[in-house]
Amino acid sequence: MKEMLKITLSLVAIFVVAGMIMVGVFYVTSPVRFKAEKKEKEEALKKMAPEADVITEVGKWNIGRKHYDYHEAKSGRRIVAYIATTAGKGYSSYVKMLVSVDRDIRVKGVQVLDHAETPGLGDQIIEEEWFLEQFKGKEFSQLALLKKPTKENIQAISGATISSRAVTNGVKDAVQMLIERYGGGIKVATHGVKK
Amino acid sequence: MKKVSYWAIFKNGLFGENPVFRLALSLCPAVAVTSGVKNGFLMGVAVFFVMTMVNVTVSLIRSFISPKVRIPAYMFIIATWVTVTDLVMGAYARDVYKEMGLYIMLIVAFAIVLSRAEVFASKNKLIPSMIDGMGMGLGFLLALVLIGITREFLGKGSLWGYDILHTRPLLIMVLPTGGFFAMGLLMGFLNWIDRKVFGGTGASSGGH
Amino acid sequence: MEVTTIKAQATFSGGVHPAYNKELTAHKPAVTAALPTRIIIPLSQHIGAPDKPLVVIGQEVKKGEKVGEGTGFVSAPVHASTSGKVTAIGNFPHPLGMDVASVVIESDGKDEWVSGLKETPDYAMLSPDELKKMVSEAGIVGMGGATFPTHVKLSPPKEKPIDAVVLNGAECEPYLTADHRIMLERPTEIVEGLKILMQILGVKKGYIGIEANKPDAIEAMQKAVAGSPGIAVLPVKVKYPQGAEKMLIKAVVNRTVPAGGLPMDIGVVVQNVGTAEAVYNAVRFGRPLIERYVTVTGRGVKEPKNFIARIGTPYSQLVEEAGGFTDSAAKVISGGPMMGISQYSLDVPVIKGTSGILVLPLAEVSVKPYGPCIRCARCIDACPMKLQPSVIGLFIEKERYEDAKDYNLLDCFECGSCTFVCPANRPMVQWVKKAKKELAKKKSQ
Amino acid sequence: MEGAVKEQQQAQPQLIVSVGPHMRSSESTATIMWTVSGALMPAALMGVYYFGFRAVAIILVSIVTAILSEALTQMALRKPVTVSDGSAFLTGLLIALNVPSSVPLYIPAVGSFVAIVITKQLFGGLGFNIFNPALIGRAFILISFPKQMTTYYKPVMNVTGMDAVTTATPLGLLKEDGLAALLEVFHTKAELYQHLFVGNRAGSLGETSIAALLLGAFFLLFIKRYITWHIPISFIATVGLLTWLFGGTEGLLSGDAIFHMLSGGLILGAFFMATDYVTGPSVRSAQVIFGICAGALTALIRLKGGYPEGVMFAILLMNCFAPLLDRRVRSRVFGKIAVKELK
Amino acid sequence: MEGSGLWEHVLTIFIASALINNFVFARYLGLCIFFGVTKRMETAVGMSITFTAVMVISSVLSWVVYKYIMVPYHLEYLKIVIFIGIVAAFVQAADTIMKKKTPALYYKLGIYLALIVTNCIIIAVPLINAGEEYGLFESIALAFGSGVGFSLALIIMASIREKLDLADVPKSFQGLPIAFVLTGLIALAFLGFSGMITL
Ligand SMILES: Cc1cc2nc3c(=O)[nH]c(=O)nc-3n(C[C@H](O)[C@H](O)[C@H](O)COP(=O)(O)O)c2cc1C
Ligand SMILES: Cc1cc2nc3c(=O)[nH]c(=O)nc-3n(C[C@H](O)[C@H](O)[C@H](O)COP(=O)(O)O)c2cc1C
Ligand SMILES: Cc1cc2nc3c(=O)[nH]c(=O)nc-3n(C[C@H](O)[C@H](O)[C@H](O)COP(=O)(O)O)c2cc1C
Ligand SMILES: Cc1cc2nc3c(=O)[nH]c(=O)nc-3n(C[C@H](O)[C@H](O)[C@H](O)CO)c2cc1C
Ligand code: SF4
Ligand code: SF4
Ligand code: SF4
Ligand code: SF4
Ligand code: FES
Repeated sequence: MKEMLKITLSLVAIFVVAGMIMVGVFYVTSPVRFKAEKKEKEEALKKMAPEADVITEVGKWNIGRKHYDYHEAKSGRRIVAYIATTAGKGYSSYVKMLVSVDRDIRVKGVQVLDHAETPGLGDQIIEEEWFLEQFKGKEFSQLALLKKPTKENIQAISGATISSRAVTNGVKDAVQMLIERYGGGIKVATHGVKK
Repeated sequence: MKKVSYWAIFKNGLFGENPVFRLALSLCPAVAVTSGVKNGFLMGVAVFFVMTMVNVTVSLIRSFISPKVRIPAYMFIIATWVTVTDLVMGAYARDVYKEMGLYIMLIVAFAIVLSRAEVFASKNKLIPSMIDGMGMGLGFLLALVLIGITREFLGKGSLWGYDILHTRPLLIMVLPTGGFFAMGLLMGFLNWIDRKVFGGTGASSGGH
Repeated sequence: MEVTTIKAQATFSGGVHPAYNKELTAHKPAVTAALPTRIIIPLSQHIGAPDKPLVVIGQEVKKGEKVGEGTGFVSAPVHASTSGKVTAIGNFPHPLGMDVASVVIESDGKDEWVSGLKETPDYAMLSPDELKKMVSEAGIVGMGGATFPTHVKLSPPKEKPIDAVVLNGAECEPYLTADHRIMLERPTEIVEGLKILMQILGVKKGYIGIEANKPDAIEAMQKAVAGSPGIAVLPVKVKYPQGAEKMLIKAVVNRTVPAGGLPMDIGVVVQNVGTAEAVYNAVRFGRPLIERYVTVTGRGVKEPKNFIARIGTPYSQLVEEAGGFTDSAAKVISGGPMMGISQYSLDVPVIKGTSGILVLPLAEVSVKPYGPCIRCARCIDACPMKLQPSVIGLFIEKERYEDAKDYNLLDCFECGSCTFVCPANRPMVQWVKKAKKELAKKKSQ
Repeated sequence: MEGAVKEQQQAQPQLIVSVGPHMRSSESTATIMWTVSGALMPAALMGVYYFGFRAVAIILVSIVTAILSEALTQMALRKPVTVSDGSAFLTGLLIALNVPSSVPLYIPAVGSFVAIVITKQLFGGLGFNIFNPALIGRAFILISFPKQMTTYYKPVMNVTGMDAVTTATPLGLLKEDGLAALLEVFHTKAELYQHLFVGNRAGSLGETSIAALLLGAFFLLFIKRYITWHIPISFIATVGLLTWLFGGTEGLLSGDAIFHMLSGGLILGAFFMATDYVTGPSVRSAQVIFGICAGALTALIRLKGGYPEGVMFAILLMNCFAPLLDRRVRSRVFGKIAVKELK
Repeated sequence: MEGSGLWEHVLTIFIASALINNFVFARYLGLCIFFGVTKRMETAVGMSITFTAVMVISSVLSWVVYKYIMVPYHLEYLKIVIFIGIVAAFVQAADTIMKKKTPALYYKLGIYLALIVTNCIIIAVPLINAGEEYGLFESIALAFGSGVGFSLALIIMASIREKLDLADVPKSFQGLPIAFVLTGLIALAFLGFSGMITL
């Protein structure tokens, strides 16, 4: 009996001390982590519209069952960009991205947030800088992936066509959504564009 | 117990009973996080920390805990230190954590940690236990760095993220396949050195 | 009779097609070998316990006199094959390899038969037991090579009723033509022998299976069986080991001997054609088994020939009578090239199971080393027992006999087809023999 | 008389004693390997015809590297050097036939090295490797040098021709851009099949000319009988069946089985690589299972996978399962069933 | 529509975790056990059964605890301690119950139970479920798929290693090194499944 009591007590003591350590560490680290996460997100957004001084989330949108959001970037009172999170189906993962467009809904920039494409193959969408660079200034109708050199449209990375398509499709979906919300008079010409 | 020098205890973890190459325990991270040196190193640091702290804690409370419940108690202690590591890395080492957070958490299940607590720390005083934990942790770290160097250099032509070759000689080395190759070839190579140079048995005891 | 040509393709699955080389001797009538001066009669010429000698050194013996007698049921007596004086009893070389207790008789040149041999022209009136006794007394053993005492085969247990006797005239071993010649030269005796066998076993059906490459023998046997009810001659496909009894039964009566079982399990007894002839001689004339057909052949002898040779005749004499060695002679094999046993010297005597003496020239002796198994599956296709010799070989190579047994090692009857076809030259048969020994050793421990 | 016998004994030559059988068939490992290599020669020659001098260089480099790797590893391991058995030659040749004509020469060399050293010698050498060395070599270089390994040239049909134009393989076209794009290049189905059959299309060196491959396969199947129908036919038939069932865009049964059977490395793989004795099961019934599964995997990868061609991975995956098949499917021992029935 | 989407997702998760993201060949989990028990086929089969069962049940338990206790009370940061506790408690309970109720089964599989707690894949399943915020059926699909995939890996590996026993592997590579290279080759073959499913 005494033995049992001793065992229980010792275990409880360990639980209490260990629990205290964990709780203590959690209280120290969780604000740090929270802030870091927030800052990461803000920085990512900021990169999409460096001239803006406030970026605010204004809504949500869906691709399939997944939810994404979009933001307005303002410099002073003036909207300088719309930024949307989006994703495209790639080789082995969904490629998650941020897409920013200017007031004419031309692409300002694309940033890949997260993906699990094959290192060396699919991850060239990040490593090959020209690939994301070529989206700049494109309007919706130009967002078509081609497997040959092109200035007009988007050129696929050879050996990573599928990942390239993931990016293109993700961007296209986001731009289309933004056109629907902000585009006013811009026509969404879907015919003749390969998806 | 015969007096063994601290250095001998320390060295044992590094070479004689290297957790990865010799005891063949905790192999998953040895492959999973070693596509780059940096990740391997940080994983090694995490394990080093956990092992040292676990050994210290277990050694401190060893007289106080009943042998009947020692395994659950050790598990709990390990889980505690892993949680601490996880929280700390989650807050201060964000980019690495994103890539290998899962494996940091999995330290809790590494047989090497529990087995050192059980085999060594539960029977030894504070200082030797700490040294054993450090030796083992460092042995683990060294192994991971070694594998990381091999894979990152061959796979990406870089080390610690710094591009050296400006080409990627053997992409496959950063994929799972390449990780297994690197492990197998390194292990075989080390066995060969052990047999030829040190006249050892050159055998890895395999598995759990 | 109901012999159909379709049956000519009857066979089993598996097997191999080595070059037969029978043309060396097939057309040559058997000649009676000269009377040797010295005859060696091994006391062990059959499967089972060795005989104990019935004579002492210095004793005079007559042709056909019993000189050794069996000690158990599975045994057979041995007889003097000429008249003369016993000059030695001791260990002498034997074609199966080791030295074996033997009786040596110095011939007196008279070649006198022992008195009291009983002729029985009306043998058809005798009872099975009386006939069996005569077969047993005559020392008849399987002459197809296995040398299993024939009277034992003729005494199946009650619960295994026999309904067919198959005579084995396949002679699938390359080079050998002894059975071929005996079928050409003594067809009636063979058929009479078969009838005696059928009478002993009380069966109505008899078959004679002959490989289709011996049309003359098939014809001769067909003539001999004409008018004998219940007996048929069946041509079977030319393929080694068509003559192995399980394969012959499959081809002739289309029954499958269970693995690990015997022909009698499915109601069949198989005997070699030579055995049948010996049975006839024993019953009709009371003569014991003292001579047999022997083919001396191969490109290592000058004049390949068929002989009728006395048991106990030294190989050296037969080789001499066949013109002697050619310059390139390199290997002497007792039996055929597939299952025969190579000999250290020519001092060994012809025994009851000696169907041939094959002398190969150097060019035909394979001395290639063996390599790793490339898993080509040729051996699996070739194995008449449908074993996996490749796997069995790999296990035995690593001395894992139990695993080899698990792959049915014990069903292997060592025909050598697997080794014959193996491109990597792997000595499966040798390994199988070794493994069987090791397993037996382990079992007896 | 006694003396005469003695004399005669002395005249006897030294007899060779060995265990039987004393006759052996004339086949050897070397004849088989060299003959299979020979059977690949028509395909190799067509490769040279279509892709020019580069093809010769690639073939030479692959073979020489394979043979050197084998010899050097065997020396290092202090084993007898057995390159004359032709298996390393064959592996090297197969690697060459499995790469596009545009690859830099070090790539097939790496492939040969990996094939021989890591896949074969490390596992104990000829007869013991688990995986098809040539295919592991190819998979390894495909993953390591994806760009070079997926850049195909149009045939030039001129041995010294160098000014090649890159293009997609027919399977790649179908996968990436659909049937319409394929027909844009080849005009009609009949013309497409014809090009596939003679080999005038983009692809690896040795896989394009179905006619040349079938010639070699016919030789091995019916003349030499070195391979049997079990694996290749079940393999190809399964691919045909499944692509016909599921390969179309207009529902079931609308797929183009002929196209799938003639394109990619299917014919090369099914007749020359899936049939590798060492890395497949050896019992015939297991070989049929092997072929069907490999066919199903090929169809699955081609139709659903991220990669247009499936033969290589299908065979490698089935190599994984071959030991399991060997373990489960054994030959039916003569008379074994009868025993059960008796009991 | 939503419903069928869910089942499709469940099936996708199952196939992905069994083949494409196979724990051993693509995610590098469970390697110690993988190398440890594949020397013989019997142990590999025993381990496969035990593992799959424990994985499915403990992931359900963990899911319940996570969803109804940890999330409401914001205790997610304790997931390591809690999950390992659940697994350990469940294994202990299974051990005791099996010993009592089905001694025959316990005799066969009991030894493997003891190995399970210090194995990273058992704990990885609930951690992944929590990280991906999977629902109950998705969690089960992941656990079962992973179990099936792991079993497949164990059985293939055991059959190959049995065959490898007969081979003349260079001395320094015997045992674990060659097993690693072999796993690498199998992983290379399994890349054939890659790209089939996007999660
Ligand atoms: C193991 C493996 C991994 C691959 N990973 C990717 C990938 O991450 N992204 C990608 O776009 N293609 C990947 N591919 C290649 C695709 O399957 C496909 O061949 C390629 O995208 C086609 O591009 P191309 O038409 O430009 O050659 C991979 C192929 C293999 C065999
Ligand atoms: C591979 C092999 C081939 C055989 N070939 C023959 C043959 O051609 N003729 C023959 O009479 N016995 C042959 N035998 C022996 C038979 O299996 C069987 O023992 C014999 O026919 C029985 O008759 P016996 O007792 O009269 O010799 C062969 C045995 C084996 C193992
Ligand atoms: C192109 C070519 C090259 C050959 N080179 C060799 C060789 O280097 N070594 C070799 O043993 N056989 C070689 N052969 C095969 C031989 O002609 C022969 O078939 C083989 O060596 C069989 O020998 P064995 O059965 O006596 O072992 C080659 C065949 C061809 C078609
Ligand atoms: C019919 C046949 C097919 C073969 N196919 C291949 C092959 O696809 N790849 C290869 O490396 N070797 C092949 N070989 C050669 C040999 O079997 C191979 O190198 C062994 O796997 C090495 O142990 C083949 C051999 C034969 C007889
Ligand atoms: S080897 Fe053949 S002849 Fe000899 S005993 Fe066995 S089955 Fe009979
Ligand atoms: S093995 Fe010999 S004795 Fe038997 S049938 Fe064939 S040739 Fe005749
Ligand atoms: S014939 Fe020889 S090489 Fe072929 S599988 Fe049989 S043992 Fe192996
Ligand atoms: S020797 Fe044995 S294993 Fe070989 S073929 Fe004959 S019966 Fe089959
Ligand atoms: S570390 Fe994953 S099983 Fe050991």
